[in-house]
Amino acid sequence: MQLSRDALLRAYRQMKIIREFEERLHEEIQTGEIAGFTHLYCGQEAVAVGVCEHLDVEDKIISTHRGHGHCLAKGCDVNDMMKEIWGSRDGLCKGKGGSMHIADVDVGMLGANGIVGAGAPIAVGAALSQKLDGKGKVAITFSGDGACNQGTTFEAMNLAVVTNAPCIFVFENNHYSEHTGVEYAVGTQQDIASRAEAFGMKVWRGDGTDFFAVHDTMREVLDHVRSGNGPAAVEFDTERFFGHFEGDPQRYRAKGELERLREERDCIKRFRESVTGAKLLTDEDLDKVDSETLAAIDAAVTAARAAARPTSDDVLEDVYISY
Amino acid sequence: MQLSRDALLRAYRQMKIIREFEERLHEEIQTGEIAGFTHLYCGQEAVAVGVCEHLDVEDKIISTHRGHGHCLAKGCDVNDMMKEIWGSRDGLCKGKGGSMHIADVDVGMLGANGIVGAGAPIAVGAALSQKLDGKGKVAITFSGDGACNQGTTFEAMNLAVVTNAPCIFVFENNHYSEHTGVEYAVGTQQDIASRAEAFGMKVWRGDGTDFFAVHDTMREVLDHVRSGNGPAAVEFDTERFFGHFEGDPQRYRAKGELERLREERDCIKRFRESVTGAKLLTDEDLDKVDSETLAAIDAAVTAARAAARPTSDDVLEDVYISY
Amino acid sequence: MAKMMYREAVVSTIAEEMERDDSVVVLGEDVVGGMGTAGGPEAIGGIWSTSTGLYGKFGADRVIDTPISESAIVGAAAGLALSGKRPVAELMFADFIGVCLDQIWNQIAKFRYMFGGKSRCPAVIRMAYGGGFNAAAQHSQSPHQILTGIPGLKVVMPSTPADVKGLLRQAIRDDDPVIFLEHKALYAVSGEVPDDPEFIIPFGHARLSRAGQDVTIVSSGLLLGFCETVADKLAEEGIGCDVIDLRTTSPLDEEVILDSVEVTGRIVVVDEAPPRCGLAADINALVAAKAFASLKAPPQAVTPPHTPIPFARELENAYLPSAERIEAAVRKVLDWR
Amino acid sequence: MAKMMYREAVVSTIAEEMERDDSVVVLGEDVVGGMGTAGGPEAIGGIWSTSTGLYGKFGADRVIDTPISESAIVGAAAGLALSGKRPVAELMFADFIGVCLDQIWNQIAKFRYMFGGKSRCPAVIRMAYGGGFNAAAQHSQSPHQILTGIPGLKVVMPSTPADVKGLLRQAIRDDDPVIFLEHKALYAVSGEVPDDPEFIIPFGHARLSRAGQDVTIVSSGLLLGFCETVADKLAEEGIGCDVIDLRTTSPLDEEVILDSVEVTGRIVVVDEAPPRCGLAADINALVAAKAFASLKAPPQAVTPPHTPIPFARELENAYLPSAERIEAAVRKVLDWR
Ligand SMILES: Cc1ncc(C[n+]2csc(CCOP(=O)(O)OP(=O)(O)O)c2C)c(N)n1
Ligand SMILES: Cc1ncc(C[n+]2csc(CCOP(=O)(O)OP(=O)(O)O)c2C)c(N)n1
Ligand SMILES: [Mg+2]
Ligand SMILES: [Mg+2]
Repeated sequence: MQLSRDALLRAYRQMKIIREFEERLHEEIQTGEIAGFTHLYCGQEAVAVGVCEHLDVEDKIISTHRGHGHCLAKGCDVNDMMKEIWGSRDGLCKGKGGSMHIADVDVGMLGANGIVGAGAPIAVGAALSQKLDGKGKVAITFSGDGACNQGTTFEAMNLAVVTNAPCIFVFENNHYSEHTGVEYAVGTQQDIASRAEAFGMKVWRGDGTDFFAVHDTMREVLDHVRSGNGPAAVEFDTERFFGHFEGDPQRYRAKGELERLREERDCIKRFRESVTGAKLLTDEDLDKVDSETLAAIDAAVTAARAAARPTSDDVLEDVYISY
Repeated sequence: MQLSRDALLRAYRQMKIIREFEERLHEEIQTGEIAGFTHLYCGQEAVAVGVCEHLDVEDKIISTHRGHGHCLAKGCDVNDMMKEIWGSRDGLCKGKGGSMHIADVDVGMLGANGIVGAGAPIAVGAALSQKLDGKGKVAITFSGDGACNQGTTFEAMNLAVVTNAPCIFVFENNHYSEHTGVEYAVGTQQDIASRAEAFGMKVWRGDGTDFFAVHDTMREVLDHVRSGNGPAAVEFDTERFFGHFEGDPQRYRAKGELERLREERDCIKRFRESVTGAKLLTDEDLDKVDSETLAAIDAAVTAARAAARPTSDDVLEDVYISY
Repeated sequence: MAKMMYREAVVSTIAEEMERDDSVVVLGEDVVGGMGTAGGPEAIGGIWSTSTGLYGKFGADRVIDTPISESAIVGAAAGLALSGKRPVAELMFADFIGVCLDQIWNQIAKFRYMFGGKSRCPAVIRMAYGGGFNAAAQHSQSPHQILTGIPGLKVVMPSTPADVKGLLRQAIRDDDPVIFLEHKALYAVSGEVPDDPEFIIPFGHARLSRAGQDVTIVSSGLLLGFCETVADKLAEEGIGCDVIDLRTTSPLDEEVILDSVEVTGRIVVVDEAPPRCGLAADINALVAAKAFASLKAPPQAVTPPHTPIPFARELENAYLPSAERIEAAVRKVLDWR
Repeated sequence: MAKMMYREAVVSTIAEEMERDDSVVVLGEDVVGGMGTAGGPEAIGGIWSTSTGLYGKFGADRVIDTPISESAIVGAAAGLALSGKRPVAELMFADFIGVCLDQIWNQIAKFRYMFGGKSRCPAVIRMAYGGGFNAAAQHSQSPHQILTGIPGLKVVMPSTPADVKGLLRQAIRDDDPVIFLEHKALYAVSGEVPDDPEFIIPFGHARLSRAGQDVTIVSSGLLLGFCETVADKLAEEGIGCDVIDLRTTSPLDEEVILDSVEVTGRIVVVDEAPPRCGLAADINALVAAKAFASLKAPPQAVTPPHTPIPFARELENAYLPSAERIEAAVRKVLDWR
């Protein structure tokens, strides 16, 4: 299905915001200003955006430790996220969550999650809630190729099938879990989708570096699930451009791998080539988005740096609603 | 492969011992003398025996809450088991474990287990130990159709494949997990083996009420695994003749189901018909085993009833080797 | 007032709250029972009969029978709760928190805090706990110390049918996650229960089940009854015991405990879990820190030993705190010096 | 004596024990690192560098890299141990006991007891714990209270490289299951370590790291250093502190603690976990029960508040016990009455 000019611009902007958000974080982290563990999503933008462009605020997603892309794609505010990563009390989670725990329930983003595999069962619950509400909404859980080996992920798939929950398991196979290759850790010859299929779901596969492949695939998946056919799974082949976390020396990569990936497997580059080649958008259109994006990220960083810091009293807040 | 007369007699005796052990327990439990939760294996004997007749004392097995059959088939002493179930301090586990926790590491029986699904990862560890020892020995975990939905079972299958562990996952599909049907709880249309296959193992299927089917299948499975080809899974279709636990009113069963199962799906009846039909053994041979078995069980119950009771001092023993 | 069993108080409260509020949803293993069998749904209920009839009344979307996948059950409860529902999830045995602790500890308990107070997770996780059935080491435990130690959870341990009613109603209506521990040896115990559909017992308010001036006994669940027996016996000798039923271990009613100890100067905490890092130590340390000047004798604990739970009748009997052991501890603090 | 980092003490001890005893086997996520990648095995080690070089020396059968499946990791350790091996399993973060507690709590810890003393399960489960890295609520916890509360486990919390050496050697040779908690903020700390290949620190023997007559301070792990700082400062004022490094929380060295309190009459327990049902309460209740007559002031605890661990620097700093808070607590018990 042909996307409108607006939709294309929007998709590009979304991917670009994620990219620049993270490229900037990668720089800022070197300065030591940002605390904690940060896992960058850079390179996988087409998946988050290709999925979330189909969703509205009532659809729900759950993310992982590598959550910035999903959060931004689902509509979390850039400035509030940046402040959160900076640990400000004005951050999206008041500085309590940080990079690994960004959530915004109001936009249907039920949380990044530091525990690998924890999101999948939570998504089934969100999907069961959607089923109860009967509005054709879904819940989507993003999992890595590593997370697909965690027992919770398997249990969630079976429970979703048994309860016919409108849940979608999006597996982002970026070929690595930390420093381990998917060929080693996933016993069944790298194929995650077939394993999901054996749980009784319809599955799809796609090239996660091709926005249009993701977007088209997800249209089918969502049609299937929104129509009450129960859960589905999809595996996207994708690439991460940085280390597992910031600070990872990445000695597990092949020589020149990162350069090759940036050259051949960059979803944003491919998008640009594709839309300009097909004359759907011009380089000028896209350059404009680029500079707007850079300015927005710049403003977000400036705001984050200046934002209010939490105080020791804040530690005790928000444990309970009443106690 | 044709079994010798001795082997046939032994197999029959093993099945019969399990059957009578449990039929007797079923009676004794009514009197209130036996404490705790007891899950009877009656009906599934051909699986435990068809598997364990291939094993020696160095091969290891792990069992479930429904463990009596596996324990007896692997060589646990009948008298010591009966005493254990009676809670005697002379029991196999000094009265500390009871029906759900019978173990005898010396005969390669690493424990019945009250936690559904807990055995599978433990079996992978035992299999890794076998691999290290390099003697072609295996570890086998028995799981029910309910246990196959527990995350641990899935994780164990993947880990076994990844580490090429000589581990065999025997799924006993008796169609029920407690009061729930396998058609409901296993999302993928009752088929457990296909799900195991998707983890990257070779799988087998067999009629678990036919001793010879089990025994022949297991010969293949064991040849495969002992030769270093990594783990395997096998699903046996079988039947339980009693309730989930003693006291279960079994209202989930179809009318006449139990009678039909005892008539058509009794592995011991089928064994007898088959071996007498083929003139491999006579009814006389088998009757002799029957009466010996009954006498042995009778003696075991008498001994258990008379056996020493534990004292309060025993509570503190055997927590640690040293503390 | 109506007379009903502890288990009936559970199921009737859930039914009433489901009636009242569409967002209440039940899930767990065999909570319907008979799914996928010839007998059909509700051929038989869960093993504790604490969900009997719910499926018939509220249907499959609100009474969800699950596979044996506790992490998925609790995780699904988390997702339902984050989505605005009020899930009441059942773990058949409290011992099974071992296979799903992450969803309780690192997810449900922490969402609100990690997300900066911008979410709510009103999930109730019910579970049957405790000994007395010779169910051995993996089916008899009282893991409330693990749960009480987790910030973000509220932990409830009712000892009577009336308390089940008032506390479970509060649990379901509460906006925070609640662990609801039901003692399996109490399920068949009967008692008077208020009819008022708004009868609620707020959390953090202990109940003084016996009043006296000489010694404070603190307990909950099944053992509370043993403490009452001891108190009644000692009353005949003219010894007065305050018997405090905690009702909730988190929040803890520090005030009632400290007020009592200020008068009695003596405390015995009776708990069903092994001693190390347990609730008895928690309360005794509290008393030592905050009622130090009032204490006339060392605070005592009556708990099982630091061992797993054994199977045989004689062994389990020796393992669990008994009225005799409670009485001995009370006499010990009374006789001190 | 050799100077080495805490993390080096971990890996060198494992290597020495693997050399000495063929039955020692290592398993965990990324303990090899680089499996299935272009870089190949050991392209990069585990994230704590606590298994570096082991694969090269001992090969794939004894250094087993696993998928992200903690239940399977601990379960496999259980199976290896029941089969006569001595597995040393690594959980990357102690917070991950949430996804595998059953295998620790209901399996490994209970086998010997449930099986009537007829089995042994010499498994070591190593894990990195503790705060200080702004790793937030799911990667900073100190769950030793959960583990210490489990009968059947031994629980170790070394605070120096030398203690890592002596205690880890004991852990690997021990015939019971051992939880070995390594504080992530100590990994890069250096110290002198005895060369003696038989240097062993037996379990249940606390270390008196400072001696004094006025107050007893009990701690372990990272916070021990804060306690020493406070003790050194107070020493200048003529106030003497016994600083007790527990080394193992199970078994607990009751004797050293009680002996000290008998002299000082005052105790402050400093612990990194939230307060409810925690180790600080455990020890203070012990002291209140068994050294009651010696106590001159209420036993104090310095712990984080009853909240999850927050992310931002300011918040985590306020959350964790600091030298200032420890000093204040010590002065409080000294000034009491
Ligand atoms: C239960 C659990 N185990 C281990 C970890 C440590 N860990 C964090 S991310 C990660 C790798 C995840 O790999 P994958 O699922 O492929 O996601 P990716 O990092 O590639 O996005 C690991 C092992 C964790 N956070 N939680
Ligand atoms: C983790 C866990 N969840 C639930 C239970 C309660 N339970 C005991 S047996 C059982 C059913 C098991 O079914 P299946 O695996 O098919 O074995 P079967 O009883 O048919 O032999 C359940 C739910 C348990 N013991 N452990
Ligand atoms: Mg990955
Ligand atoms: Mg079954």
